[in-house]
Amino acid sequence: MSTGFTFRHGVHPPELKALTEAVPIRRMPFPDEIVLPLQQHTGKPAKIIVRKGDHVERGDKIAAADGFVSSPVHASAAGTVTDIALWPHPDGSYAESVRIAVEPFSAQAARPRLVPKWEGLSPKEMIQAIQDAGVVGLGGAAFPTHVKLSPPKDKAIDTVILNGCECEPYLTTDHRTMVEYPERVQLGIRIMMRCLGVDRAMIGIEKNKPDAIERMEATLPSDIDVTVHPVTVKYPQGAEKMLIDALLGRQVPSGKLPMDVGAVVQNVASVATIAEVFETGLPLIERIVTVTGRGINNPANLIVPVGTKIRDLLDVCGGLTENAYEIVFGGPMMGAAQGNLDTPLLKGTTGVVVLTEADCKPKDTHPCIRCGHCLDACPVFLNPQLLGRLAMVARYEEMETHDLMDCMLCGCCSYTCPSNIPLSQLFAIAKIALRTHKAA
Amino acid sequence: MSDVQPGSGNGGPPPAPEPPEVQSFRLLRTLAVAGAIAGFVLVFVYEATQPAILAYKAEVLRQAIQEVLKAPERYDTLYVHDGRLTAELPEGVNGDELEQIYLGYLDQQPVGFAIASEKAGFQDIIKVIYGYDPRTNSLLGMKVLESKETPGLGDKIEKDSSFVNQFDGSEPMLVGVKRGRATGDASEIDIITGATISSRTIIDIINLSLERLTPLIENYGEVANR
Amino acid sequence: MRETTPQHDLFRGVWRENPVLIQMLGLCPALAVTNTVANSIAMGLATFFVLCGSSFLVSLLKKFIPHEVRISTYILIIASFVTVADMTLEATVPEIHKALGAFIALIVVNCMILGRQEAFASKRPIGRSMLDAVGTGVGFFIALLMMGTVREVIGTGTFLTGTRFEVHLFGSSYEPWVVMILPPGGFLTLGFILLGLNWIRHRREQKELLGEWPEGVRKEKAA
Amino acid sequence: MIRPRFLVTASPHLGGGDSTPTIMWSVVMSLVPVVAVATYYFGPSALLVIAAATAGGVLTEYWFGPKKALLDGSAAITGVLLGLTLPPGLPLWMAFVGGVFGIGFGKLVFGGLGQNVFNPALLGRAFVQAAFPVAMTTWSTATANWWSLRGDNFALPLMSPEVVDAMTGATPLGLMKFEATGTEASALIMGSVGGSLGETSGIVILVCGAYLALRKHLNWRIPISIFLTVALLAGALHLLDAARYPSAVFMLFSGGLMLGAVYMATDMVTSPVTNVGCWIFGFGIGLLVVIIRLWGGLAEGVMYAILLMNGLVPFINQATQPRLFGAGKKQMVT
Amino acid sequence: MGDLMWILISAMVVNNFTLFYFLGLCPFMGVSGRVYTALRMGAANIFVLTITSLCAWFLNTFILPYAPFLRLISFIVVIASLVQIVEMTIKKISPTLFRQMGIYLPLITTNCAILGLAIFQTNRGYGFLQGMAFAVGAGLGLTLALVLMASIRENTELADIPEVAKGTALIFIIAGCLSLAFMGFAGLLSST
Ligand SMILES: Cc1cc2nc3c(=O)[nH]c(=O)nc-3n(C[C@H](O)[C@H](O)[C@H](O)COP(=O)(O)O)c2cc1C
Ligand SMILES: Cc1cc2nc3c(=O)[nH]c(=O)nc-3n(C[C@H](O)[C@H](O)[C@H](O)COP(=O)(O)O)c2cc1C
Ligand SMILES: Cc1cc2nc3c(=O)[nH]c(=O)nc-3n(C[C@H](O)[C@H](O)[C@H](O)COP(=O)(O)O)c2cc1C
Ligand SMILES: Cc1cc2nc3c(=O)[nH]c(=O)nc-3n(C[C@H](O)[C@H](O)[C@H](O)CO)c2cc1C
Ligand code: SF4
Ligand code: SF4
Ligand code: SF4
Ligand code: SF4
Ligand code: FES
Repeated sequence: MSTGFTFRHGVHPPELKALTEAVPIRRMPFPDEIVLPLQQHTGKPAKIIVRKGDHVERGDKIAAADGFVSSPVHASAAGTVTDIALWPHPDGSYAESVRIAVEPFSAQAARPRLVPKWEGLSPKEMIQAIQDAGVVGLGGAAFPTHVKLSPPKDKAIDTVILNGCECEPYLTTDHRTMVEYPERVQLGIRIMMRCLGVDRAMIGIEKNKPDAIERMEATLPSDIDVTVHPVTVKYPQGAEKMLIDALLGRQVPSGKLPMDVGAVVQNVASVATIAEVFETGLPLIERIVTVTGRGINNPANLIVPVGTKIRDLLDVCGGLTENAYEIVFGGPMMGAAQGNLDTPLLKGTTGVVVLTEADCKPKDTHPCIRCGHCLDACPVFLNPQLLGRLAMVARYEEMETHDLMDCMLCGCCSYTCPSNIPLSQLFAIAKIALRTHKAA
Repeated sequence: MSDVQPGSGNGGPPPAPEPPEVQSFRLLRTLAVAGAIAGFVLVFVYEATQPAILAYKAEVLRQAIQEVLKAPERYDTLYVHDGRLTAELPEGVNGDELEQIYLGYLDQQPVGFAIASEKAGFQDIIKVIYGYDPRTNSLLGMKVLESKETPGLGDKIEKDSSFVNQFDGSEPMLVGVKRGRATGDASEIDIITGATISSRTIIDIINLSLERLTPLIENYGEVANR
Repeated sequence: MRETTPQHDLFRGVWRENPVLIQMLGLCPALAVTNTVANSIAMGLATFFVLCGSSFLVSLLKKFIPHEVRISTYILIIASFVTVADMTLEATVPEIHKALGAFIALIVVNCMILGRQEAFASKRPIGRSMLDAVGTGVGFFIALLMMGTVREVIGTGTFLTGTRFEVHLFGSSYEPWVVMILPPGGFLTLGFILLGLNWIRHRREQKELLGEWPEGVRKEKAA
Repeated sequence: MIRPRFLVTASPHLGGGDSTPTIMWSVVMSLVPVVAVATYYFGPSALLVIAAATAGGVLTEYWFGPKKALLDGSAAITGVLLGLTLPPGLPLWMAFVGGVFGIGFGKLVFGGLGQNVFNPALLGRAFVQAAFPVAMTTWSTATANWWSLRGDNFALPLMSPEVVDAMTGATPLGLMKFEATGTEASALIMGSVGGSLGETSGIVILVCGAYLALRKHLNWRIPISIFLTVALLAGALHLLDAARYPSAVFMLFSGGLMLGAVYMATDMVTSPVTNVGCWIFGFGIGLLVVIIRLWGGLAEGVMYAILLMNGLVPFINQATQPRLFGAGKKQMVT
Repeated sequence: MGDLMWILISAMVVNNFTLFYFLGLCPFMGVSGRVYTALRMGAANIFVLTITSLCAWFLNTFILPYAPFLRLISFIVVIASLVQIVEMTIKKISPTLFRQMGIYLPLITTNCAILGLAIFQTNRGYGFLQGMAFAVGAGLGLTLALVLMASIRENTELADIPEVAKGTALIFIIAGCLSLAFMGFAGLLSST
């Protein structure tokens, strides 16, 4: 029953995008060291193919895809492999990573094309090229793009949806991409449509980005069916199930994928990247990152080599303020807090948000007062209140019968909870517990 | 259960895997024997206790009638049979199953009828007996036989003497009035504050049963006077 | 079956395995008729009589009762005793019989009594069965008395009201807590007593936990 | 290893809306006008009774509750609301007992804030009403002197109050039910009638409730569905037999309906979590109120109606689970 | 008709068997853990109570006037046997229904709610229809109490109950609260 372009439930966090939404994208200088974890995407980690001491050029493949749902990793700067060891990963663990000491005076210059030109390629060859270029979704989950572009034969895809909602507070990566590189996005759409053999594309953009809407509309190609759709400003408008509901009026059923309702959803930055790798001939080795928050001195939108450490990134942005309190990768609603400044940015890191104590959610929790706010917030219509109580007593199996697995961990419930119960965290733990239990 | 598991260990009966055909006979026999013995014992006890029980019941009734008819010398039991009151029942009619009212005598003169009746009150059924003199159309007294009304509130209908005593000499049909609203009419009964429903129930019981019985009583009066 | 001592048989039911407070048996009468102390005592005595009588008979006849029909036979025996108790009470203390109402008859289905027959009397010699019955009966009596005392004292401010020994505990202007002698008061009183027992047990367990360690150390030192 | 200098918590890192203590304290603040009206009509007795009930609740929470539980303000709400449901002349010790019972048996044994099934304030009142039915149905009338007490407030603990007959009156509902006497609508709405402390000004309660509803501190569906149910049922019956059944306005503004619907049925802990559930809950309360008032043995049924529906809430919650996204018709699985 | 209605309502809510007469507490404590179980137990109860009322009426009218001292014994024996027969019949005719309800039948054939109904009905001298109304009302009341209790207990399972209140203490306090709440029905349909 979604009327107009939105979905039911959800929350309205403060937007807080003013810090960077008008700041043009600029390129950050190469840091002294790059750290590239082998697990930067959803799927199997890549397999290492270099050794300690090897010299690598910018764009060289250092790890190869391990199977279909996997993605290769490329050196994002020229230099020497100094170590292959466990290193802090943004997910909080220590993960196998390649450390590269960046060559101090290298030009990091363009090299012969590593990715072929797209014009002459068949869809199959294009998808292969996209896989070889290590392209993954830049919207957050870093799902390998070539997988999404090769749906099984029996799924009839009729629409490509571009996700330009960027519903998370603070972030402006997609926004600036659409404002500054609209042609690249349009080219990406063309390539995707060709890969999928689809002749309709829709771009969903939240109404709080009028300049992006205008730029995208101004650059719409005339020969193919691409339309721009302003959507309501509401979190999580950018979640793919919600966006599909808003744009197509189709609801992806429990346990199904977008392709089951005939759609492929791709983030605008990912689409721009598809175009970019074919244009420049370089694989995915850098991305646009919003560095923002009141805890940072000079908020900015930066083109950052993948593998840059937080420390180096912050230096470029004038360092932390006195009252910097929490550093988050991604947006503040779903992003992961980082405790270690040596953690590298990954392909899927959309932003680095530095919060002050005043910004953060208060930490003291109270008992659940059954206010029902969380039920009114949950976009997938779960009962977080019940799930939360079940989680507290570790009744995970019962949570599963109450559709825990449909929870997308968007955090709307925790956000509204007056008692500050870490509901989505409890659900994340429960999901992991169930998954490990099943695997065992 | 405590520390003892049925059928386990050394003390208990063996888990008897006997064939069932033999069982069903033993089963019946045992039950029959047990039932017969039980019945025998019970008849014995019944015979021994019944006089006392009946005597007590009669005594309770007698006292109640004494109270509501202001100590008559004796009383007759009248039965409502065939739409009229009668003291003698035809053969084969069991009086215990009929509605009974009592006619009291003092100095060989009838003093009034004692009538028991009941109705649902605040909690549960309230049973009342009251004395009624048809000649003066006035009540002689009222007594609650049975009630489960709230202690402290509803049970004032039996324990609050100022409420109970009002019925002496009151003239039906009765009308309940709030305290302080009384006009002095003999048909008025002051309602107990906080127990309006229980008080009204008593009034209703009396009014309803009189409405029903007055024709019979008048009839009987004619018969008796004749 | 674990062998038990006679003392154990006798005292077990009184407190440690109290039928009402611990085993949750015979709850209905424990709640329904305990609004005054006098009723509680009468009910306790009647149940005691039925329990002892039927335990005696069951234990005596256990050899003759076929296993398959034992429950029916027990109920028959119990029902006979209850009828006897019912009629006797009605003949001797009619007021109390009236106050207890149907609950005298309902002793028949008091699962505590049937439970003792099934668990004990049908397997043990008469002496032991009687000890057990007496213990359990006393335990039931104690539980009823506790309930009755709490409810009557708070509910009317008296003790043993309706008898010759009636005592007014708080003077005449005591405001009775009517709720205590109403049905909710029964549930709440039992809940409250159980709460108290839990609390005592809890305290004791905690003390034991605390007490254990230093004692162990002491023993070690002694050795 | 580098020791983290930064906070590392799970997402979301922002929080929206008011916290639980904020909600609770703002409900307490919103009760100030209601208490003021009660004091206006009933003099110092009103403040004394409310204070005694609050003291009973708050001290119990302090003695037996978790540390710092008082800070969340819920015990204060319970106390004040309990006080508002009591007659002005009630002995203070009885009000105190109500507070102790409400918090002790209505809340703490269930595990404290958020875990209880029955509304603690109403449970406290139900207990006091069942324990001291006479005192709880002794309604005082207005006195000439505002400063004089409206009953034997200072009766000694455990002792019966002395009832001065001249000072007792009846509530509009009592008058309607037991004496077939109506009450002016204007008197009802302005609140110049006998009854419990919080039964006086429907208008003030409505305004405070609207404020709370706007701040999302209560679910507006509950009071609205109660009002609708009572108004429609009472209105229909009134049309059928105006002599026997009072009008809808009378039903809405008499007794504790306003206070109950706005402040007590809406206690989020003891009302359903789902919006559909809230409609059912409100409908049930309205229905029971009408049944008890018109056909029951008691003049007022709001308290029992809410308590009974409280008992049904877990069941309503189970029966009205939200329907999972994508489980509807709007799907196209190819 | 009004009389029958009053008997039914009174047995159901005003003088609820469980919450006011304390009858059938065993199943109330034992089978009130899950709403689903409680519902089926309630249905079984209504069924057995109806049969009981029938038996009691039959015995009271035709047998017991001649042997009043056999009242208790005959109630028990006749009710238990009839339930047994019906149970076997159901088992034959509809195994599904038996699975839904049958397993509860033996649990309640000799419980005090059943015998209590028979005795109350006798003491109050109810006729056949009155007895039926009484039985159905009592059964509905038991079901209501069971379901309420079960849903509340399911709810409290997820709550942080203090150590001392865990278990039966809390169940009785909840029952007390329910009993308090049911006091609101007092006097329903009775007069004025
Ligand atoms: C709660 C939630 C909010 C999301 N919001 C956005 C968003 O605003 N923009 C976006 O591009 N993707 C968002 N996503 C991710 C999308 O669901 C989807 O994965 C993505 O658009 C796919 O594109 P990609 O593979 O190119 O990243 C969100 C996901 C979740 C679970
Ligand atoms: C196991 C798995 C298989 C998937 N297979 C497909 C697929 O075949 N086609 C597709 O379009 N997306 C596929 N997805 C991608 C998801 O639809 C989704 O885009 C991805 O999880 C990222 O979404 P998010 O950013 O909203 O979390 C798959 C995801 C997972 C976890
Ligand atoms: C716990 C409790 C017990 C009550 N018990 C009775 C009762 O036994 N009899 C009765 O008529 N009213 C009883 N009532 C009903 C009220 O007292 C009712 O308001 C009263 O009958 C109205 O009388 P009034 O008009 O004098 O206030 C009881 C009320 C409560 C709350
Ligand atoms: C809108 C609202 C209404 C409330 N109403 C009550 C109430 O009627 N009674 C009460 O004891 N507590 C009330 N509370 C406070 C709190 O929720 C209550 O004490 C909990 O039931 C305790 O767990 C209310 C709180 C809010 C926010
Ligand atoms: S949650 Fe953040 S990363 Fe995910 S889609 Fe929204 S803005 Fe993008
Ligand atoms: S985190 Fe899960 S439960 Fe919470 S709102 Fe999002 S989808 Fe619903
Ligand atoms: S929002 Fe929080 S407090 Fe409210 S119901 Fe959900 S979990 Fe409970
Ligand atoms: S059988 Fe009856 S007496 Fe025994 S506990 Fe159960 S319900 Fe109570
Ligand atoms: S306590 Fe409410 S969700 Fe955990």
